[in-house]
Amino acid sequence: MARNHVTTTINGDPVEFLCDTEQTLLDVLRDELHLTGSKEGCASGDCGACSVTMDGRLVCACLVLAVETQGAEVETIEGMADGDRLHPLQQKFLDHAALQCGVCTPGFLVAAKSLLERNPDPTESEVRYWLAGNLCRCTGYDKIVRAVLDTAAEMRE
Amino acid sequence: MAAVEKIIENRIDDKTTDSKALKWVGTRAPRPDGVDKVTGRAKFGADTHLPNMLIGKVLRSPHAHARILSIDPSAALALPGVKAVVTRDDFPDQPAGAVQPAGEMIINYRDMTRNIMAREKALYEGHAVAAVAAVSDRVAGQALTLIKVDYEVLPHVIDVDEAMGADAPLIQEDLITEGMDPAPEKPSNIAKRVEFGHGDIETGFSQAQVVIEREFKTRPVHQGYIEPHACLASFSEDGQADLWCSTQGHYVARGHCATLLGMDVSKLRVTSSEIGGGFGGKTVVYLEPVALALSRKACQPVKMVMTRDEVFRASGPACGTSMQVRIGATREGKITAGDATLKFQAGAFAGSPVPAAAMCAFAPYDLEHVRSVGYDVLVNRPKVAAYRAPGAPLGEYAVESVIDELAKALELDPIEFRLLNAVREGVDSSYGPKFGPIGCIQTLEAARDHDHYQTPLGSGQGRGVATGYWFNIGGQTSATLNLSEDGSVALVVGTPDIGGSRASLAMMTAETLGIELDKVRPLVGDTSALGYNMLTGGSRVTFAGGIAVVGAAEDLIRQLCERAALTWDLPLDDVEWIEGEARPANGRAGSEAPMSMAEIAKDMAKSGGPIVGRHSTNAQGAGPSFGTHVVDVDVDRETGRVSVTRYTVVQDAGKAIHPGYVEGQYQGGAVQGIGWALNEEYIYDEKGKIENAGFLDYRVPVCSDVPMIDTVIVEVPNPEHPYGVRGVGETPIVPPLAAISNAVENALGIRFTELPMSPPRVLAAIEQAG
Amino acid sequence: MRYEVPETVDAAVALLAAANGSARILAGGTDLLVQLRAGLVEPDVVVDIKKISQTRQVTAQDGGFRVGAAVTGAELDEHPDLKKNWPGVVEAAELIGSTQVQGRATMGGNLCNASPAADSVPALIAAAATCQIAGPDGERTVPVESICTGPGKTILGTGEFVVSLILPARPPHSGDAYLRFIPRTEMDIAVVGVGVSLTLDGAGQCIAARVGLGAVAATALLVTEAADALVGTAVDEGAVEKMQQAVRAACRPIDDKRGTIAYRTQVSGVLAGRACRIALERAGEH
Amino acid sequence: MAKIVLTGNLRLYTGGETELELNAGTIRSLIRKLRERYPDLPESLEDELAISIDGTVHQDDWFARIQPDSEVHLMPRIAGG
Repeated sequence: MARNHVTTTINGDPVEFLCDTEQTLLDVLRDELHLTGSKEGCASGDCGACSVTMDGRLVCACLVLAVETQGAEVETIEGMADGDRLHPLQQKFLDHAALQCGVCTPGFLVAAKSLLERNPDPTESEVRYWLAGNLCRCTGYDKIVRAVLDTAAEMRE
Repeated sequence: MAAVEKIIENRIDDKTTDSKALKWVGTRAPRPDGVDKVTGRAKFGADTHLPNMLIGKVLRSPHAHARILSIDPSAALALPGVKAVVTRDDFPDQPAGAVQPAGEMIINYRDMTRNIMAREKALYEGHAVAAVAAVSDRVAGQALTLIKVDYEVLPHVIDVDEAMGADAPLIQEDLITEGMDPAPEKPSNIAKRVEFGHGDIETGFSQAQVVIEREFKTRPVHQGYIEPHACLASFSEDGQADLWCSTQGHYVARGHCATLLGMDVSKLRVTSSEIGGGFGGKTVVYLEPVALALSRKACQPVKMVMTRDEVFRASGPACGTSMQVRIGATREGKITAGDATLKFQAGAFAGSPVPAAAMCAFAPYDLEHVRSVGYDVLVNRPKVAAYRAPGAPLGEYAVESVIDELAKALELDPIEFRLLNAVREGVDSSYGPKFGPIGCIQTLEAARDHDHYQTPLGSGQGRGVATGYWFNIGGQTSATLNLSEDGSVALVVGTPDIGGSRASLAMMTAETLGIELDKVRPLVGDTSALGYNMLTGGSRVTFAGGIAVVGAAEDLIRQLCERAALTWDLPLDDVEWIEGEARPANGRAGSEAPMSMAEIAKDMAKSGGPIVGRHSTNAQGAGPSFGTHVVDVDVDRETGRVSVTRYTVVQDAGKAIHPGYVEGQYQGGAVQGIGWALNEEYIYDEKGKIENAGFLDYRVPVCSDVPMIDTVIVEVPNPEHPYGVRGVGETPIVPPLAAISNAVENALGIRFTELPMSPPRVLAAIEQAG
Repeated sequence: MRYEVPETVDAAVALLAAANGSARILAGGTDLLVQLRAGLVEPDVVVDIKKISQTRQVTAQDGGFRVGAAVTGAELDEHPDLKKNWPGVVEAAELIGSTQVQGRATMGGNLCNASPAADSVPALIAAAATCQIAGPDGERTVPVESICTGPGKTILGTGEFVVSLILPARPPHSGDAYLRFIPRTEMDIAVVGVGVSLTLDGAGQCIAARVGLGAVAATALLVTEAADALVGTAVDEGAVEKMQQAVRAACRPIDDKRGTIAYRTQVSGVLAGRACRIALERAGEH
Repeated sequence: MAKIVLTGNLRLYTGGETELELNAGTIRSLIRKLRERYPDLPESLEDELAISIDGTVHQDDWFARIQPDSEVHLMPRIAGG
């Protein structure tokens, strides 16, 4: 069976890969490109651990066929820091102890970044609803929400 | 040596007299694994790849209960790309009655080998029946469809009360109930009866003016860690093997796997990956021995990762229960007797946490007459696994619900009623031993005095309170401090870091050594790097690991002082370790310039060679932790939806090494409890199959479901720990079930005795109440 | 499994027709990928319709809107005119899944997946929306309520697909609303969903109404009796109560893991009342 | 002599006895003496026990000291999540 040849951009870099049609973007990121920062928690779009952006839209990589990324711009957690400078959200998550086991953290960060790009001054409720697709079982969400709100406040300054 | 002991003693005094003297302990220091986790660099169970790696997949029983007549893998093996198939025939049977201590649990390996791969019967839907290793996920999946299994479907039972009935299908045909006198002659699904208590409950009830008795029923819930079970096994032709896996205890996993595969323990090296949540669910093995068996057969590395569906069908869960509780009190509010009967679903194999539940049920109360009886009952569900304070949330849900009703009947404030009966140091616990220093009263008082409890409720809202208890544990723990030539140290521990323990252990190390925190690099070593380590669980790591790292730091200090003494040509007694440097002491004070760790390290080759601080211990004296939760709810009377509007956790930490991660434990436990109370449950069809094996319909709380979770850290130091630590991870999940149920009662005037309080149940109760 | 990404409606129809039933249409993929992963569907070819420009645009048409079948929920939210005219429809589409799912999920997919609990469908039914369907025999236009025939089943024939949804022009004093019940605040499938659309006259009398009902039968329902209870009234409490009774009477739900018959029936009336009041308020504003 | 309290199901092996006095300086010695006194105690007894000496809980701790006036409780081993 012929595999699909895909040319795409991931975290600003040109990437080419071959994939089966049924392979998701998450499968290719993790198993072919070894970008394992995006996590598989459910493979059904219910946990958000594989959150990435595609052409600027927040999506679950498990709900995108890899072949659909032809010509697209994909951003993953691996592209969030700028060289050795953490994104303010990454720093605030550390400052606020907003992670425990850390497996949901990449998804939360990618999702929160997408929120702040659209809404630099979200309310607590807006943060909570925007992040409702990202499950965290360790923190009870409190410190995550605080970290996002604090980042937003700092980035507005 | 004497000098070192003195320093440690001083530090303990510092803690109790002036906590400001501590430089790291009690601060919100950055966590050493943090950057890896916010950048996606951290490697979790499924994140490792090896050259020539195969993918393993499990064929699972579609039946809740079935005899396995035959398994024919020939067609699967003939499929190109399939490298190995394993079934029950690939695991040696384990002797009957062989129980062994393995980590924290007593393990029955005869049961465990049957749980990881069904033998005579498949005992629950999702039970592993065979496994394949193939060149790709797709080929492995295709191969599964080619394995022919001939089943004889048997009647099944999933409800605990039905399973205890005389006519229930027997899950294990030869099971005779333990703990009965006389022992029953006929087999049943009741694995064990336990009883705790003291006094005479009927005498106690005869002294009561108010007696309330209720029956409760709860559904099983899953730990719900976001990372599915995952491992990578690599077996060599010479019988040596490596295993990478997401586990709460890689030493414990090593022991289980070696036993199940019949190999020398030391031939297997296990490396724990970063672990994406466990909550008790990753204290046992599922995929690991299967991946090793496949790798042994295929002579290639085999990676196995559960799907979320498999996680729900074949791992965890925590028990469902059926419980009766009766409590009596005088009109003045003194509890005269408490009696509980707790029936817990163990799943397909014996071993529910009902003993712990029976011990914890009345633990917050000082009772003269108390009895709690527990039954461990087999059903056709996955074998239960530990879930945060295993068993305690359930027994205490029932007891704390009745306590709340009593307070209402006696027209007493629920916290004051609890305070009238609460345990304090020196009181006999309901399960036996006297309590040492504990913080039960302190958490109740702090909850009562908290702004939350003092703030009037909004219209239609309800407020609930509950208190919870967990023992906490110690156990075998090792730590090594390797001094580097520049004076920085590598701290190697053997307990997987599930929520920030590298931070807390490094902080205690730096504190004891008197050095900068960033000079300590903490790592979790593999099973060959250190002596034995019990798993991460039971809230033990900051307690027992703390004792180990402080011991290793003391050992390092002793050697550093020795090198300084040799260098200065002074007796060891005339050298002391202060603020991270060796100084001449006693009459020699000031005779030599102090030597820092870096200076001693620079010349360690010349002064005697490498310096390694070590400590191995079987830590004893874990400090129990009490917590009191206050919660406000709003109930939509037309749809039955319960919304949590405010939540406060008050808990005794002993000493919070890193307050941020202590608060995180409190908050996370509370929100898991909210899920347990309101929406989480396994739903089965009439054939005994799970209908909601996914995060869509197994409803863990999402971010928009919950409010901020306030926390109050009470610190009643544990005298058995150098910094006073008790352990905090378990207790936060104990009070929420009752606290929320009590709040709903307060809002609606309806007592719920069933969990979860999902909207259909709540609306039905509202309509019934008219 | 082959992947095809046609750029015209005709090319898509040709691919679908050639596949002779073994093709699946990929719009947002939020249902299709889950079904593929679970092995529920095994198509020979996946036809991605997102490069067909008509499926990706929201355009004004005849005073109403033509919404491409593959426009995502997130994109609908960014269309102020559409939101102003059909707030209930946009809200319903936005309730589908998480923010991540919103980045992909489409109303066309939500409809053609034919789940009885699809959030956007009761709102589209209440809005009297129609579907523009392309196929080997040309185009046809069909009311939304006629598309689904049962769980997972539609009237679409071989080679046919929904290109766009048409929302009619809004008379003055109109308003719509959609509410659903889920156990959590997000991330669940609707246990009950109710869409209500109203038009009032200048005096506040209801002159037109439609009520769509989801998750209480094998397909989403248009409940004309419920609408009839409102037309000719001032949408007062008595009329709303009658409407609620009609909604409950129309329910033919099942007991399942998401809700009971009794619960769904009871709550459908509750939500119908609440949605009606919101629609009324909106009608008063426009 | 230390006061020894047997909780849970241990009474099934002791003819119903739940409290006794024994001279035992350590947990190991205590277990040996209990075995002598109650031969029915199961082989796996030790592995299934937690032992509280004056309120401090010990698990797998043979040489923990028991004072002549200690109060010792034998109870099931405690695990965790």
